[in-house]
Amino acid sequence: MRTLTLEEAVTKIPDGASLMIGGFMGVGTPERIVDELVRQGKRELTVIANDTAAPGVGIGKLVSAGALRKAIVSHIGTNLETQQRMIGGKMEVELVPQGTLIERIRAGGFGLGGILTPTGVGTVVETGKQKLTVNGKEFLLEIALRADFALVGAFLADYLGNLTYALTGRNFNPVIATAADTVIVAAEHIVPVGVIAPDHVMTPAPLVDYLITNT
Amino acid sequence: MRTLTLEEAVTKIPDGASLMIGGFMGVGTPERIVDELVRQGKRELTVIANDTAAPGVGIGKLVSAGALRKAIVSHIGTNLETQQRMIGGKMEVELVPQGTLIERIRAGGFGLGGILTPTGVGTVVETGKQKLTVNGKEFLLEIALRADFALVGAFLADYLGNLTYALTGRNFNPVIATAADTVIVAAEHIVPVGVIAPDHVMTPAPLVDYLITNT
Amino acid sequence: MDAQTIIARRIALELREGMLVNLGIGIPTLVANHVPEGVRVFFQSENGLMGTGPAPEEGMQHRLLTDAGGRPVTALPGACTFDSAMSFGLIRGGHVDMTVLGALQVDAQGRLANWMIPGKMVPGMGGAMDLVTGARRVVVAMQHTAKGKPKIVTRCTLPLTSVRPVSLVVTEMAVISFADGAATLIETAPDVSVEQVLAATEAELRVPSRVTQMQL
Amino acid sequence: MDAQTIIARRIALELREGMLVNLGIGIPTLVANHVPEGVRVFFQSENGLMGTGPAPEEGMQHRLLTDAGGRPVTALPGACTFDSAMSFGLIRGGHVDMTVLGALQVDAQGRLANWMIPGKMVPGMGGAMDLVTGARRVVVAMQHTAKGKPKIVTRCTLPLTSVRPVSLVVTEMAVISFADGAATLIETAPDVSVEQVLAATEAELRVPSRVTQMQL
Repeated sequence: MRTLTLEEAVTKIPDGASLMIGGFMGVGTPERIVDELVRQGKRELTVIANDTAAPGVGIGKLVSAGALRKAIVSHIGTNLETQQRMIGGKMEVELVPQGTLIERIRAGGFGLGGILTPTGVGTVVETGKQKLTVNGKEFLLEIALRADFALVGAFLADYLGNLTYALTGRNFNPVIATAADTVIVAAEHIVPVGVIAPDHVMTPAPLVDYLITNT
Repeated sequence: MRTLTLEEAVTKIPDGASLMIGGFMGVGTPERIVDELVRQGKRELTVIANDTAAPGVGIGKLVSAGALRKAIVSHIGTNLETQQRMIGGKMEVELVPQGTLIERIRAGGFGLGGILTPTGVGTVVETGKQKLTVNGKEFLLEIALRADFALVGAFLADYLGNLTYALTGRNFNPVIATAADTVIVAAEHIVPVGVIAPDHVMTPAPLVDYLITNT
Repeated sequence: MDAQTIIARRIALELREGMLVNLGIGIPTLVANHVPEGVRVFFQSENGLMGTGPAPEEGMQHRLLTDAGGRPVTALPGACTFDSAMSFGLIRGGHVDMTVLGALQVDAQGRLANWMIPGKMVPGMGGAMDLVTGARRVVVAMQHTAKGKPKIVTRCTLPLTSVRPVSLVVTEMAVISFADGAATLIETAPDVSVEQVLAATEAELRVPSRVTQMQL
Repeated sequence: MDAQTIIARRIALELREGMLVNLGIGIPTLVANHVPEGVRVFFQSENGLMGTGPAPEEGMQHRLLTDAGGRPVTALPGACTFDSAMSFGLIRGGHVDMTVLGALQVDAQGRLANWMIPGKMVPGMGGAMDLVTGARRVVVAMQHTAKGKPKIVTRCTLPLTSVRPVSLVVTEMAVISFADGAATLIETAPDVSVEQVLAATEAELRVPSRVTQMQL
């Protein structure tokens, strides 16, 4: 793991990259990283996340900035701008059931090819997917999902990269931290090694590539 | 959730039941429950666990007592008695790679039909299993596993049933707590509600059916 | 009593001691205000919280303690938090005893459509498909009609949320059960007749010899 | 220097700053005693610990802090624990940079057999199949021969652990790389000749023009 300034870390993300971003309606999203992506004028990004939050909040800022080519999310109902851009053909949106999305990301991070879920069977979600029957019950095969970068919003980080999340800020964060080639973390507090008890670590240090300095 | 005495809880387990038991080489195994299963003379049990520990330790005691019809485990190398009983035809042993075993249990607890893993492809483990190709890579379809009972060894429990595990005592415990019809917990300490911080709970209370009293 | 209160109060009567319950956004949220005295339930919020309490007092909000709609909540003693994989493991794995959701349409077999109106409104399914597929009981909370048109229809014209039928539909007019596979009118609201319910419903309803009145 | 020390010291030279490393039971465990000065690696133990430290002093053991063999260990500052699903997610998902395991046989293509001898010994695969399939680099630590018979064979007669070839085999006689798909002799131990290695090896080995001596 290396520590970098916010600007240095975001500079590593090229236009066109795929990004997994933590957060649920903006809660737990690494807001500083989002702001810097907008400031650096990134373009053609693919975002994989729970939702696109709302205009002015979290991933909503990337939508408004026109930084996204595509969003793979479970919900856009709270961001009218995403819906308008989608309908206007300015942005592609792939809707995935929330439980399926998080399992696909976990599969990508955990070396699994995919998972069988009953969610979506018999609905438009099954279009183009393989159906398998296990013990007489039908399941969809949903395949693993990975990204170039994971942008993780943590509560505590130590200088090795061990992370914890607070309350409902956890959501997608620990899962995306397993499923990207490069993991970039913004933490509310950076603490000395040993401050986080071993049993309380939610993301083990070796998963983290870059920790953004708090200055 | 209800609290029960050790004897009452174990009385609920009939001969022939399938049991998932936490622990890794006996570490984290609810030893008291194992002892009571032996004392009550249970027979024809199927155990799903990481290993059969060693004679006199954890699940090893069930092996020695002749309580098991079958063990679905990843490793029996540390228990010569299991190997002898298996070779002698007194006990069936199904060996499953450790990472596959824990994912199959998780799938059972999380409502998934199964998972695709690269582990075992091209080995004897693939015998009789469906192989699927995802993005040009071969995977085995490993199907979900559930049990009648999960016997969980926790460190702290509160009176609602929220659980934590300590250090390497965690292992299979939180995963099996999701995958059985009835979840029975023995905890080293039972603490008042609110003592375990929300972010530190590893098994949410509603998963637990019975908590064994510490008397 | 207004329509929303009738619906929320009636659904609250379905709560049982120790249940794990997920409430959707909108009318379902109101159910939490009517939990019967002496019954303790756990409310789960799919963003990763179990043991959700009432809205915090002014000045006591925390931006990392919210419901699935992003609104500040409190956490009761014994609450716990978890990541989204665990949250949906609880949902899909049948650990959530009951979920209460809104609906755009419910068909004669109890199948629900609640996540999009093609060409018009595409909010996305969020967690709804997992909830309807995985929760032990699915209860729909909705107004009986929309702009005078029945929402309980013979066949959904909108995309389905799940092929799994819901257990119960509660409106301001009636309670309809799908427990045995067919839509059955089991209760009417005070001052609402069976005939009025039938007139406001497109799907064919089975009407038992005795239809009771909602006990609110 | 005895055989085990030669193997462990040579493998330790493969360690790089910041690596996440899983050590199997037996000779692999000894690698931890030879980490080069100034290099910090994380040792992962598949039973759910990262940041494993040396054996505890007498009286400082804790029965819930053990390695995968159930022996007491310590946890270094910055250590963390996790459940078995996470442990094997790290392994299968390619997050473990290097795993060191024992072997019964390795074939000419680098395929490993290390989990059973049919009819004789059936310990089970434990985590070995996941480790060999998922870790970024797989290093085998073993004696070159067993009872005078080569363990590096043309074709494994024992059941395979994985079809994925290992990266490196280190014995008390030689270092053999499978980096480019074929067994290549890259180093010999002090006082061991290329001819001696070839004589003790059944599989055909590629011998480059220059074979260096292990730097221990």
